[in-house]
Amino acid sequence: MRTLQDSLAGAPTMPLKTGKAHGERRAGPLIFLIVLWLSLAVAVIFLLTLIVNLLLEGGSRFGMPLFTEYPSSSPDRAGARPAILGSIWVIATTALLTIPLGVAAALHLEEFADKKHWFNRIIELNVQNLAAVPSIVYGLLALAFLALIGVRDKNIVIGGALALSLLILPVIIIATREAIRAVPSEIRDGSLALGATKWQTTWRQVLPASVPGIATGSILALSRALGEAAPLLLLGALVFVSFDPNGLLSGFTTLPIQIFNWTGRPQEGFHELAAAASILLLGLLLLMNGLAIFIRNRYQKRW
Amino acid sequence: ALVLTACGGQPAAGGDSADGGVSGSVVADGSSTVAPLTEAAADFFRDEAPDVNVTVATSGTGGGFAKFCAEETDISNASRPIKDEEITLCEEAGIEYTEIVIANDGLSVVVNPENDFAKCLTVEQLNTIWGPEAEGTVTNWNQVDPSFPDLELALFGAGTDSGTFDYFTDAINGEEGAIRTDYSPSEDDNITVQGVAGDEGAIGFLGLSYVEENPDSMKAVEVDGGAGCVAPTAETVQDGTYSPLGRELFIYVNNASYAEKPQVKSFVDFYVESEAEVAEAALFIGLTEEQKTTAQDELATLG
Amino acid sequence: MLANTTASDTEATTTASTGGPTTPSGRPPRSSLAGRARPGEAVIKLVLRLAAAVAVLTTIGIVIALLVPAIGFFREVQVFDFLFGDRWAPRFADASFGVIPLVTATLWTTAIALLVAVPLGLGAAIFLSEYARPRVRNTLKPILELLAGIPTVVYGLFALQFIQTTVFREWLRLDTGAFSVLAAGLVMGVMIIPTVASISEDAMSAVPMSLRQGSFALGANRMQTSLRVVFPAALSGVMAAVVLGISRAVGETMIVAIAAGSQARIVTGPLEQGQTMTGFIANAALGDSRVGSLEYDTLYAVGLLLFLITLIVNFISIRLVRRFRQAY
Amino acid sequence: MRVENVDVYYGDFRAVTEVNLEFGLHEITALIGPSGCGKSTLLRSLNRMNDLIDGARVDGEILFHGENIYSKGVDPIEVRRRIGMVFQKPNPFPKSIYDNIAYGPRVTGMKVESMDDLVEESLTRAALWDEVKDKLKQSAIGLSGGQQQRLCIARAISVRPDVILMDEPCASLDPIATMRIEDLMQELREQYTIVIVTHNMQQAARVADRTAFFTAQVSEGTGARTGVLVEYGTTTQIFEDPNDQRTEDYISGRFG
Amino acid sequence: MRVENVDVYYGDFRAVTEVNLEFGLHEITALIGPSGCGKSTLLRSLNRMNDLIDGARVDGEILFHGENIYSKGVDPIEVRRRIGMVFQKPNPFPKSIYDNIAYGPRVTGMKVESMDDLVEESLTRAALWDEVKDKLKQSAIGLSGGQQQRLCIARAISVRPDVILMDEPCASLDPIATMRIEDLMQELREQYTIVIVTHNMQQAARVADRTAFFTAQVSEGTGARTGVLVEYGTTTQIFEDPNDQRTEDYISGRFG
Ligand SMILES: Nc1ncnc2c1ncn2[C@@H]1O[C@H](COP(=O)(O)OP(=O)(O)OP(=O)(O)O)[C@@H](O)[C@H]1O
Ligand SMILES: Nc1ncnc2c1ncn2[C@@H]1O[C@H](COP(=O)(O)OP(=O)(O)OP(=O)(O)O)[C@@H](O)[C@H]1O
Ligand SMILES: [Mg+2]
Ligand SMILES: [Mg+2]
Ligand SMILES: O=P([O-])([O-])[O-]
Repeated sequence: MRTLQDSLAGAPTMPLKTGKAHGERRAGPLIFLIVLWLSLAVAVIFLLTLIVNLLLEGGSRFGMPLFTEYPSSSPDRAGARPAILGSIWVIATTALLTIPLGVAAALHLEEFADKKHWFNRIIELNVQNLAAVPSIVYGLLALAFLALIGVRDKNIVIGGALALSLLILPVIIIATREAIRAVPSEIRDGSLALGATKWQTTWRQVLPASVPGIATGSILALSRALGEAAPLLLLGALVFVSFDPNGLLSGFTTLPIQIFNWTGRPQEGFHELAAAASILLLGLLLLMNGLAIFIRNRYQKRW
Repeated sequence: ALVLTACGGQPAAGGDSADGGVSGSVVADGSSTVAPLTEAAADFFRDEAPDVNVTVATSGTGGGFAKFCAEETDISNASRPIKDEEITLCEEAGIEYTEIVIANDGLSVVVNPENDFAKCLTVEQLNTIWGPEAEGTVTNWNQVDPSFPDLELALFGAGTDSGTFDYFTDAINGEEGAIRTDYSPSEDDNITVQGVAGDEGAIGFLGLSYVEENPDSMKAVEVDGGAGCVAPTAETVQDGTYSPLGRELFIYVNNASYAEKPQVKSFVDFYVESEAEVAEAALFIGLTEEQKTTAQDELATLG
Repeated sequence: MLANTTASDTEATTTASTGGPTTPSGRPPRSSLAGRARPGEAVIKLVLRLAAAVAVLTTIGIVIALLVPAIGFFREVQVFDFLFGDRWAPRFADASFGVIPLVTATLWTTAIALLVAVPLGLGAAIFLSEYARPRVRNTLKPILELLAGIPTVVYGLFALQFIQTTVFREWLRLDTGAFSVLAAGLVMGVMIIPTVASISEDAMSAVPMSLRQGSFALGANRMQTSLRVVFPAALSGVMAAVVLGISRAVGETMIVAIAAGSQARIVTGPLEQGQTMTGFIANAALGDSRVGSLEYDTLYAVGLLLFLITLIVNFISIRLVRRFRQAY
Repeated sequence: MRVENVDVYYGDFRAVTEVNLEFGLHEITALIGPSGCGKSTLLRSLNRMNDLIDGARVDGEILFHGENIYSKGVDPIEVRRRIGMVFQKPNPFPKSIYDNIAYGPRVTGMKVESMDDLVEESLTRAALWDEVKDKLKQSAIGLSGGQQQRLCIARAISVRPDVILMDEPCASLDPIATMRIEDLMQELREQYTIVIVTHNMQQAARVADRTAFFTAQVSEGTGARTGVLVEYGTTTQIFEDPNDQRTEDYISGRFG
Repeated sequence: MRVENVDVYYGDFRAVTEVNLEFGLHEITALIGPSGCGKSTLLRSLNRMNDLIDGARVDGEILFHGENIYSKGVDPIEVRRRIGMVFQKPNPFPKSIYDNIAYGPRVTGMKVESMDDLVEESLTRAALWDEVKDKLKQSAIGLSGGQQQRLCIARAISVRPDVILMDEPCASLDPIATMRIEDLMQELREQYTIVIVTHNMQQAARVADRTAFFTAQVSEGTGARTGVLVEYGTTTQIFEDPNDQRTEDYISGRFG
C-alpha cells in the first residue's frame, strides 16, 4: 500500500475559481429567476391594483350606512344590510347542509369503503368530477329541482343554499379526505388493537385529529360560496330586498348579487357603492382565508 | 318540499300587526325599467310602514307578466301595456288585475358622445338600422345615410324579455319583436350604457333615466317621427311630441291582493300618491294631472 | 352522541375479565370470542354510505335536470343545427339555435385565459417548489391563493372598467369596443393562476429529492435542475393542472357575463366582443324563462353542452393525475 | 395459543407459508428472521389486525384457548381486546396520558369500579407510574420515546388481555430505553403470554424463552418469495445449537 | 483532498465536530460509524451538496488541490462537477439511459466531440455497457436496482470528476449487485479518488485502503449529540489493531 504522502503527490491543479461568473449567477439562470419572480409579481401586482382600484372607487362610501341601510333608489341613502344578512343566512344554511354531509361522505370513502368496490369507485370518480362542474350548472340544477317540487318563488334562502351546497360539497369532501388521510395509520392500529370498533376509532381518534384540516377546508369552501353569484342569478336572486331575511323561506339577496345589481344602475353613486360592497366582501374573504391559514398553521399536527 | 309549496315562498301571511301598522310582504316583479320606480316607492314606504317587506325583482316586462299570471307576484312592473296572450294567460288562471300608469318615459336612442353626425334620426333611418332586413347587411353608418362617415355600427339594446324591446320594435319596425338579431341584447341596461360609451360607432336604445344619469357616456339623438326633430325631455314626453318613442310606464296590481292584503293596498296607495317624488328619485318623468286623476280613480274602484 | 350509543351497546354484552389472566392454553376459554350484533355500528355505516351516495345522486340529478329540458329542446331543434349552426338568436322572433358563436367566444376567452395562467402559474409553481425557502413559500402561497378567492363579480367589474376601459382603450388606445374577449380572458387567466400553480407545485414537490440531488451532484444549476429534471418528471401533474384550468375557464360565468359582451357572434379576434356559453345562460337568467318554454329548454341545452365539455376535460385531468401519482 | 398450518396471503401473494407454532403460556416467544420474511405479517394475523388490510387473508387455524380465532362467529374486536398489541413506533393517541390508558376500557365497555385505579395499576405494571403520576393530564405526545412505548404497553394491558404481541417494540428506542422495556417484558411475563418480533438477535437471546426463526424462501419455479418457519425451539437451543444450516448462518451473521 | 478542522451545523445543531482528514489520491477511503454520527453530513459537505439544505453551514476548510472549496469566489457548481457523488438509493432520472449519461456533460456545457462515444465510455467504465448497449433509448427506470446504481456511477463519471463520493452505494442492493459494485470501485480507483460511506464493515474491509471511524458523542453538559472522528488509518490497522477502545467495540459488534 502506498503511503499517504505518495498518493498525494502530483495532484493536478485546476482552479475552481473560474474566470466566468458563477453557476447561478450566469445570465441564463439569472434571467430565468427573474422570469419566475415576474410570474409571481404579475399576480401580486394584479391583486394590489384590483384592491387599490376598489379602495379608490369605493373607499368614500365604505362606512356605517353600508352596513345599516337598506337599498334605496338614492345612492346616498342606500346600504347593503339585507344583502349582508342574506349572505349570512345563505352561507350559514349552506354550512349546516354541507359540512355534516361532506364529512360523512369523506369518512365513508376513507375509513369504511372498500376502495375496490365498484360503487365506491363510482362515488370517488364522481366527487372528482363534481368538483370541476361549472357553478352555473349547479344553478341550473337547483332551478330544475325547485321547479320539480313545485316551488314557485325560487328566490328563497333554502334554494340559494341548496345551489351553493351542491357546489361546495365536493370541495369539502376532498378537503376532509385529505385531512383524514393525514392521520397516521398507527393511531388507527393502536385503537383497533385495543378492541375498539371501527366507528369508535373513527369517532374518537380519526375525526378529532382531522378537525383542523376539515375546518380549514370548510372555511375555504364556504368563502368560495360567499363570493358566488352565477348560480344564484339563475334562481332570480337579483332583487331589491328592503327587509331583513328572517328564515329559510325568506326572500334574500347576497352581497355579490347586490354588487352586480348596483353596477347595473345608471347613477355613479351606485357604482361607488358596489365598490364599497366589494371591499367588504373582499375583507370578509381575507378574514376567512386568514382564519383558515391560522388554523392550518396553529393546529395541524406534524405527525 | 310540501312545506315550501304551501308557504308559497314568502314569510308571514301579512295583515295588521298588533301596533296598528301594516306588516307582511309585497312581491313585485317585471320590467327592469320600471323597477327603480317601484324600488323608490318601497324605499319611501319603509318610513311609513317599516314592517312591510317589499321585494322587487327584474325579470323584464314579459317575464314579470308570466309570474304575475301564475299568481306569484302582487304587482307586475311593465314598460308596455299587457299583451293579448298575456291577458289570456291571466284569465285562464283566474287572475283579475288593474292597470295603473305610474310614470312617463322617453325611450331614448343613444349614440357615443364622440358621434357628431347623428344628431337627429328619422324613424325610417332607425328602421334601416334596426329592421330585421338589416341583419348582416347594414353594418356601417354610411349605409344609413351617405353623408355619414365610414364607421362601423355597433348595436346595443334591451333583451327580448323587456318591455322596452317590445315597445321599440313595435314603434320602429312596425311589429313587436321584429328586429335584427346581430346586436347585443341585454336585460341589464347598464350593458347598453357601457357598450355605447365604449364604441364610437355605437347606437343603442334605453330609458331616458340612463341618459340623464350618464351624460359623459352617451348622448340621446333627436327623433323625427314626421313632425321634425324632437329631443326626449320631460316636456316633450309629457305633451306627446316625442313620438313615437314617448311611452307610459305601468304597474299592474293583482285585485285580490289589493283587496285581501292590507300591506299591498297601503303600498299601492302610497305609490300612486307619491308618484311625483318617486319619479324624481328614479329619474323618470312624473304623471300629468290627467294621468294622475285616472290612476286615483282606478284605485278607488278597487275599494 | 353516536359513539356513546355504541359504547353502551357494547357494555351490555361484554364479559369483563376480573382477575389477571391465568388460563393455561388447554383450559376452556373464560369467555367466548363469539361475535355480537352492533346495530349502532351498522346504522352509522349506512348513514355514512348514504351521505357518500349523495354525490352520485347529485350527478344523476344534474344529468336528469339537464337532460329532460334538453330533450325537449332537441325535439324542436335538430342536434346538427344546434351543434353546427353559426347563428345564435334563440330568443328572437326569427329564432335560430346554432351554438357555434357561443362556442367560439368560449374558446377565445379560454385560450386567452390559458395563455396567461399557464406560463405565470408554472413560473410561480417552479419558484415556490424549487427556489422559495419554506418561509417565503408559506407567505407567498396564501397570497397567490387569494386570487382564486376573489368574487368573480369583482373580477368582472375590474375587467370591464379597469382593464378594458382604462388600460385598453385609454392607455393603449386599442381599437376595441366596450367589451372584449381579451379583457375577460386576461382577468380570468389571473383568476386561474392559483389553480395551475398549486397543482403543478404539488406535482413538482412530489418529485423525489433524490432526483434533484442527482442533478446537482453532476454540476447542474437550479434552472437546469428545474427545467430538465423536475419539470419533465412532474409533467403529467402539470398537464392535469392545465386541464383543470381549462375547465375552470370554460365554466367561469360572471367575468365573461360582465366583460366579454352579450352579442352572440362568431368571434374572430381578441378585441371583439362575444357571448360565451356561460354568458348566455347568465344573461338569459336575468330575464325570465317559464319552465317548459323553448327559452327555458335552450338554457338547459347549452348547460348540457357545457357540462359535457367540462366532464370530458376533467376525465382527461383525472387520468393524468393518476399517472403522476403512480410514477413515484 | 397455537398456530396450525397457517398461510397468510396479501391478495394473490402468499407472504407466509405453512407455519406451525405453539406459544407457551407465560413465556416470551421471539420471532426472528431477515427483513421481509413475514414476521410482522404472522404477528398481525394472531390478533386479526390483518383483517384491516384490503385483500389480506389467512388459511389454517389459529387457536386461542382452543377456539379458532378465524372461525365464523368470532368477533375480531373481542379477539383484539383479548390479544393486545404493541407496535414498532410508539403510537400514543394525541390525548392526555390518563385518557390514553382509559381509552381501551372505555371503548370496550369494560366495567371498572374506578378508572383512576385502573389507570394507576396499568401504568404501574408498565413501570411508568412514578414518572408520570404528576402529569396524567398532560399530552402523551410530550413523553420521550421510551416513555411513550411504555405508555403503549400500559395501554395494551389496561384492557386485561391474555396475550401481548410486540412488533419490534424497541426498534426506535435508544439503548437505555430498550433496556427498560426488556426488563418490563420480563416482569409482564409473569402474567401474560408475550410474542415479540425483533431484528436484534441479542435482544431475542436476552429476553425470549423460545425463539422461532423465519426466512424468506424463493420458489425455484416462479421466483415468488414467501416466508417459512425454519426452526422453533428454546432460545438456548436455537442460538447455541441450531439444527438448520440457515439458522446457523443467520445467527452467526453470515447472511442477512 | 484535505479536511481541516471542519464543523458542520444544521442551524444551531452541530452535526459534526472538528474533523481532520486527508483523502489519498487514487485510494478508496471508507467512513464508518454508527447511525447518526454524521457520516453522510460530512460526505455531503465535501462537494457542497449541503449548500442545498436550509441552515446547513460548514466551518473550517476543505481543501481540494490546495484550494478551499468554501472560500469566496468558488463556484459550488464547478465543485460538484469535479467531485461527483453517488447516493444510497439509485436515483436515475426518468429519462432514457442515454440521456441519463448525457445529462451531466450537457448541463455543464462540457465540450465533447461525440456524445455517443462519451456515453459508451462512461457506461463501459461503469461495467454496464454490455448489458445496456442495445437499449440506450429505453427508460432507465426499467433497469434493475444494481444496474441503476451502476448507471448512476456511469453518470457521475461522465462529467470527468477527480473524486467520487459514495453514500452507502450498496445499501439497497442484493449481494450479487453489491459484489459487482465493489469490483467496479476497485477498477475506478485506478483513476479516481473515492470516498465511501458504509454501514457494512465487511465491505469497508474488502474495498477500502483507508478507514475513518466516527461516532456520536454526547456532551456531558447539554446532552447535545455530535459526530466526532475517532480514528483514521489504513483499513488493516483500523480493523486489526485499533488504537481506540470505541473503535474496537464497534468493529467487534459489541455496540451500535
Ligand atoms: N399490506 C401489505 N400488502 C401486500 N404485501 C405486504 C403487505 N405488508 C407486507 N407485505 C409483504 O409481505 C412480506 C412480508 O412482510 P412483513 O412486513 O411481514 O415482513 P417482516 O418479516 O416483518 O419484515 P421486517 O423485518 O422488515 O419488518 C413482504 O414481502 C412484504 O412486502
Ligand atoms: N437536513 C438536516 N437537518 C437537520 N439535521 C440533520 C439533517 N440531516 C441530518 N441531520 C442530523 O445530523 C446528524 C447526522 O446525520 P447523518 O445523516 O449525517 O448521519 P449518518 O452518520 O449518515 O447516519 P446514517 O448512518 O443513519 O446514514 C443526525 O443527528 C441527523 O439527525
Ligand atoms: Mg416487520
Ligand atoms: Mg447516512
Ligand atoms: O325591463 P323592461 O322595462 O325593458 O321590460
